[in-house]
Amino acid sequence: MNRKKLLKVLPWITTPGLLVVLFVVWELSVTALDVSPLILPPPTMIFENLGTLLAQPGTWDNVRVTVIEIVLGFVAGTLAGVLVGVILGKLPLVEASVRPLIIALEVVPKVALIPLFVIWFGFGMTTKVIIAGLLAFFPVMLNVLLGVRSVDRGHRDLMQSINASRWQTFRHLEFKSMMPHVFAGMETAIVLAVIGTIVGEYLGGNEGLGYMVVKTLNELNAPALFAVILMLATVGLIMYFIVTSFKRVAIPWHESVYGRKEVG
Amino acid sequence: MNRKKLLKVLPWITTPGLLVVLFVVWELSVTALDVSPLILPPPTMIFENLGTLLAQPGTWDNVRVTVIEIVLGFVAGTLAGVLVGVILGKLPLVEASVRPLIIALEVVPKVALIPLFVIWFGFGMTTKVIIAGLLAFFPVMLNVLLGVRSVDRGHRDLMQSINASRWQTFRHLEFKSMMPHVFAGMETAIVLAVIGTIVGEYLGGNEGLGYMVVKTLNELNAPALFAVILMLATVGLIMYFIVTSFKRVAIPWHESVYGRKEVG
Amino acid sequence: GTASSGAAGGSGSGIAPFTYLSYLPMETLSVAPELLADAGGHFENHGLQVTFQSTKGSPQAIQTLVAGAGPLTRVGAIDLITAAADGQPLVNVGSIVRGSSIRILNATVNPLEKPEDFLGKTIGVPSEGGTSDKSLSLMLHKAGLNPDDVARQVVGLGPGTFELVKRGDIAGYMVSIDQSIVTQQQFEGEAQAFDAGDAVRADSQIYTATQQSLEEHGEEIKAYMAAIRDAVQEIIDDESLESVIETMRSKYSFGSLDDDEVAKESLSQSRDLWTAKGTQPLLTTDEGYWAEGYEELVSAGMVEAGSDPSEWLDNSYLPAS
Amino acid sequence: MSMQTQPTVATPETAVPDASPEIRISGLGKTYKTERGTTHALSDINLDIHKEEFVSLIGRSGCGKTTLLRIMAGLVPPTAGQVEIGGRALWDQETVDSSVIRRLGVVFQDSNLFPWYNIEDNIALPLRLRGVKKNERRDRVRELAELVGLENFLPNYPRELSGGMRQRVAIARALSDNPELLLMDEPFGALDALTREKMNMEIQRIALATRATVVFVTHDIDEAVSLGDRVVHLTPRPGRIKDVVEVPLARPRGLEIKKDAAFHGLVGNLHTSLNEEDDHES
Amino acid sequence: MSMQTQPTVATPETAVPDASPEIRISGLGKTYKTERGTTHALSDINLDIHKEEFVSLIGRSGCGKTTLLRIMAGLVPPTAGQVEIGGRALWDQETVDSSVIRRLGVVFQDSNLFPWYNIEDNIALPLRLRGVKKNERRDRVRELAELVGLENFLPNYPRELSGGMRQRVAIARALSDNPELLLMDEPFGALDALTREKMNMEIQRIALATRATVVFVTHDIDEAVSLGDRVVHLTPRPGRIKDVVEVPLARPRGLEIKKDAAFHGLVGNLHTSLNEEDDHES
Ligand SMILES: Nc1ncnc2c1ncn2[C@@H]1O[C@H](COP(=O)(O)OP(=O)(O)OP(=O)(O)O)[C@@H](O)[C@H]1O
Ligand SMILES: Nc1ncnc2c1ncn2[C@@H]1O[C@H](COP(=O)(O)OP(=O)(O)OP(=O)(O)O)[C@@H](O)[C@H]1O
Ligand SMILES: Cc1ncc(C[n+]2csc(CCO)c2C)c(N)n1
Ligand SMILES: [Mg+2]
Ligand SMILES: [Mg+2]
Repeated sequence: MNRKKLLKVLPWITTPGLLVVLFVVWELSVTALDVSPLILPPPTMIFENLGTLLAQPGTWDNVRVTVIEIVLGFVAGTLAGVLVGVILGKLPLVEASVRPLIIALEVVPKVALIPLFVIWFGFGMTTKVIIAGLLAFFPVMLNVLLGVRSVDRGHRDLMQSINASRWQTFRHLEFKSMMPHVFAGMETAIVLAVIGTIVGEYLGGNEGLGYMVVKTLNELNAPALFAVILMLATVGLIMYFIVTSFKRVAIPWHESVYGRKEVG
Repeated sequence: MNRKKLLKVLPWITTPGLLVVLFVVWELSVTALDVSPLILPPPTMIFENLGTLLAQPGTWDNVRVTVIEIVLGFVAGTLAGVLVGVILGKLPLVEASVRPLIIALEVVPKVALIPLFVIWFGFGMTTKVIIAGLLAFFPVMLNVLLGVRSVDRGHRDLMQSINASRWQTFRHLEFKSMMPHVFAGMETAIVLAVIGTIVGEYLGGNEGLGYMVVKTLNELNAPALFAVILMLATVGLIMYFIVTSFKRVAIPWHESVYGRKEVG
Repeated sequence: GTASSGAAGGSGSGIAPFTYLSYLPMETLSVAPELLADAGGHFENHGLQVTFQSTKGSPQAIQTLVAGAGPLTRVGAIDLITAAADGQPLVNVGSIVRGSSIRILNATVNPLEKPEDFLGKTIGVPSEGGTSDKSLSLMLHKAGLNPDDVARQVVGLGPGTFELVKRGDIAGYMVSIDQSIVTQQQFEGEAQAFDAGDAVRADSQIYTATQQSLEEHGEEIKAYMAAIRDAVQEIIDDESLESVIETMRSKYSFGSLDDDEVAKESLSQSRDLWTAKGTQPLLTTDEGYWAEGYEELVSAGMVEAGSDPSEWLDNSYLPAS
Repeated sequence: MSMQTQPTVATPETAVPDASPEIRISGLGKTYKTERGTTHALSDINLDIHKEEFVSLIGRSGCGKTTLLRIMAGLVPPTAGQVEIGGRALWDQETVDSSVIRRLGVVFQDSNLFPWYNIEDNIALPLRLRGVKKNERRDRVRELAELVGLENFLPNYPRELSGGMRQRVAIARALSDNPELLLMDEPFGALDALTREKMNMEIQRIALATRATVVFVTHDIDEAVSLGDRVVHLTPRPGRIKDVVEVPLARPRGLEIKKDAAFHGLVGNLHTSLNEEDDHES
Repeated sequence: MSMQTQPTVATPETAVPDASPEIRISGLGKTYKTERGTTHALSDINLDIHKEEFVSLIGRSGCGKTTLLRIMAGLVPPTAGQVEIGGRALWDQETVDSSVIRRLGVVFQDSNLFPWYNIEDNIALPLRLRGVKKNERRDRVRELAELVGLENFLPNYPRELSGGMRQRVAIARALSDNPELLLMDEPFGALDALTREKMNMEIQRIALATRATVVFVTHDIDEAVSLGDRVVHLTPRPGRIKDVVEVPLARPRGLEIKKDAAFHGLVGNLHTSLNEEDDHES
């Protein structure tokens, strides 16, 4: 087997393998050290609970709610990030003026503001979508800003030399060359949208996987808690892969995409 | 005044200016619309509270605790990120095997695990340092991994042609050319370390600015809550600027640094 | 665990370190006995040097207790019985609050005054399935109503939460005594508090240890309970409350303590709860009440039948009175 | 250095103004202002270029060749003087007459192809921006691709082409809208010597076929002489025209001119002339 | 095409083996295996190079010039044959004899300077890795910088230098450890014609001054002939030696050889010979 092919196939073999090893070691050490399942339940117990949870239709409703919130928040945050990023990217003076404020906003723990959001936007999905969107916004915006700035000088000259209008320059050049940056931002954004949604559900409302975390915690049901965390990880992973697959479709011409393809 | 100089000086004028405008508009609209100070207190009230808080030595103890946790978590996460990133970067087969697990770990809302961390590592700084470190770890690690991979081929050839040992190649080439990537990761990492510390303090223990958020929330003291949030934003901003300034000292030769200098 | 074994401790001063796990932050008068025992030197008198550690809610308090992060905590009887019936090795070593220490804030224009008023409405709870949530269910059940007829909504508690009631998004929400007083002050004439009273036996607050912590730190736990008793007694003895408030302020500062009116009102309400309006000896758990509390939970379907609740009760760590 | 005679040397400013030049550059100057001071990139440039003429522009690095071409292409405004194309002024202060721009095709040193478009779409871009219909575009692109010998690569992406092929795409794109005037800035600088020679043949063929007027910047003396009807020699700081050398050989010219004595004479003279300049590297 | 006589043509394999060649390449072959199949980059290369000889290596893009040089530099293992340097075998399977490597200096097409070190540290790098003391290093670096005319730029960073200056730094670095053998892969490919000519003069001067044996890869025929004692012409797929042309002109050679008939004859012949090869593009 060729090394490059190996690199492509390997994850599909080793990931399950490593997971199995991890779970076996975990199970054995928890049993051997007699750790209370309240603190770290053995994987068998977690999977049992996962099975029970997945058999309940209510669980799937919660998954649905969480997924919808993540997706809406992610899409809203991304769109806003692109829009603001483009505008600030085009207006360096404005950008220089607001940059410290933007960093301050990014650094402020939005978690502390969730109670306020609940008051302003209610307990429903809106609040979680807004939190997810807010967290997703920043990486996209910062990347787009960078992207707009790093349009190739020669490409700009070309557009000018063929008398392109502002809109044409945006559509055929700036937008396209910004896309890889948008996707780089989106890869971080989806992770943050997941976190934002969960924290939002954690602190308000009564549906979603974040809510299930609180509920299982309050029931002192550690195995179920871990089962929910496992579900969260799965949802996050799927979201992440959807974004990266979408990238392959949207910007097949970019190095980060065709470079990989050639490996395969 | 020259445009480039303007771009450098502008933030120091407009940021305070914008803040003043923001606060004035905020103050006036809150007063005009008769918004309850419990929902959105006017800035004057917030600053009054900020003054009171800053006059108490206990506040400064909390600031100190938070800053120490952020710094330790950030440093630990960065070091671990560099180490793991270098190792995985050097071993593509291992990296391909563990990548899905890494993404899964990144996507798991670590916030949901904080109660467990508290059980495992206690209520003290350790837990917050670990959370901050864990959040800071990923962006650094992923960037370093990328950095190790993207060492210039020609530079590698050169080192080989002058008979450099593995360690010499690391010291004079790989380490140096990795640095800009490390800093790119660190800029994200410091923001995440701040968030991680605050969330950690929020959910366990009884010191730090995050704890002050809980306290003011529980006291139903909106102006003090906003004052604490303001302090958080300031701490975060200072941390961020320290990291970017450190970059200027550490990698003066890199484009992202000297490019800026030339602007000034 | 942080506490060293042996009551007398290793140091020459004879002061033993002790970690108390609090499910509430220490900035509430709900933990006034602890605050006074600390600020008033009662812990020191009993040879203890106490560190308070706050957790986020009672489940975490129980988790950390079981994990050995500290030998003692305080949770609702509801939490203790539920977890003990589930096999957790928890022991009640003293009742502090007898009756509901939770208030349900509601609007005077759309008041909640008796259990029937709750039907068909939505009530804000701090967390789904938490202590407050369960005590609300028990209260409704005890009144012969179906708890499912009252919807719950998790509400992040903050300064402006009462706006949600004013807007009609929720009919009321659950807070601690001092928070209810502060809010009634802030929303003068608009806000009022519903008190579930002492009808529900399981709606009480219990000092909780594990079998293991009792074995390893029995002496310190005894000392702790003695210090708490002295502190509570001091609060009861100080009719005007001015002196105890002064003492607490010497070391602590937070909204409800710093405000004379709020502090006095919430301490006097608490005082009634600690003594069950003078009907119960301090801290001693009445075995009959304890059994009743268990039966309430069983009948409400929150706990499986078939356990003997007296196994989870041990009054022997209390000071002889 | 060389003793060979110089066939024809026009004075820097064409003494008798041309009756109807396609391009008239008059009194052109350009000063860049930067942090470090002012650079006089061009000063008092006067030049008339006839229809269908092929003018090579030569000079040392930094002498202002690119600046001159960029001013002619409407990319940078001059600080003095004017460029008239087909009798119309190109510049009005900082703004450029876009009806004049439409008559130009520009080829840069880098091909500047868009990696997100395939070869067909890259060639068609100027037509697309002008609103030419899809069908019409397709036919024209095929025609152009045949002209540059890339008809089999239309669906490919730029990264799948070699440097020489990419540069040919850029030429096709520049030709797509039938420019009357082709401006080329070291279009073959990045190519190896052999590919470069081939491209020189092609550009001559294309220039003749499309009857375009060409201004061709290069720093390669051989290339300048083998392609141009005239070679304009710029000297740096400030960029001025030092020489305008006529090349009295018929176009197109094959590799055989490398053995022509007149060719070598011109090359030798230009060589000497260029080397006379001060060394610019510090 | 050209009718000029060819001064001297050695057979591809030197008929009478040299008594004590500095470099002996024998039966060298290299096959790359990739996803898309196998590339025979080099096949049966035999060549002896004398001490202090200057050998130019020429050929079309992809003919294996770089591969041959990389094998000689110890960067890529051959799949057949051997390279002996000063009588010692360079390769033992995939591993390289580092005592031989120590005798080499390599200059790449890119200068490959480290942007994080200033010019002084870049030049000193090979000495530093060998553990030479700081003081000693400083003196040697100054000497080298004077040799390449950059003594005033020691504290500068690479980005502050022009392309030609950077390439001179790379040469100084390659010379720092007194190599007996200098391997250069299109070192002046990125430079403009004039700078390039100057560099050609310098490299001749340096080669004579240091008495180094030089293997110099280029695709520029003029350059190959003006620099080399011999010009080795490789043909592609698989890379083989087609011709070894001796240049019977004394070194160093100035610009005046461009007027020498023998020079033009050699250039013309190589030209023809190179153009005979199949077109390789597309
Ligand atoms: N945008 C600019 N800002 C400031 N100075 C500039 C700018 N562009 C060019 N210059 C300066 O103007 C002079 C002429 O530059 P120009 O690019 O026209 O030279 P060139 O002849 O094309 O050189 P090369 O052969 O290296 O491409 C140089 O001294 C250069 O430094
Ligand atoms: N690492 C590699 N893997 C696979 N094939 C390679 C590799 N390096 C070179 N080749 C192939 O080997 C052949 C010779 O390449 P080489 O780089 O030696 O040519 P060259 O003569 O230096 O060309 P150029 O003048 O373009 O630099 C080419 O066909 C090339 O595609
Ligand atoms: C004395 C006492 N105080 C509070 C609660 C429960 N509770 C009501 S509101 C709230 C959230 C903020 O404190 C919590 C935890 C209780 N059961 N007993
Ligand atoms: Mg130029
Ligand atoms: Mg090569």
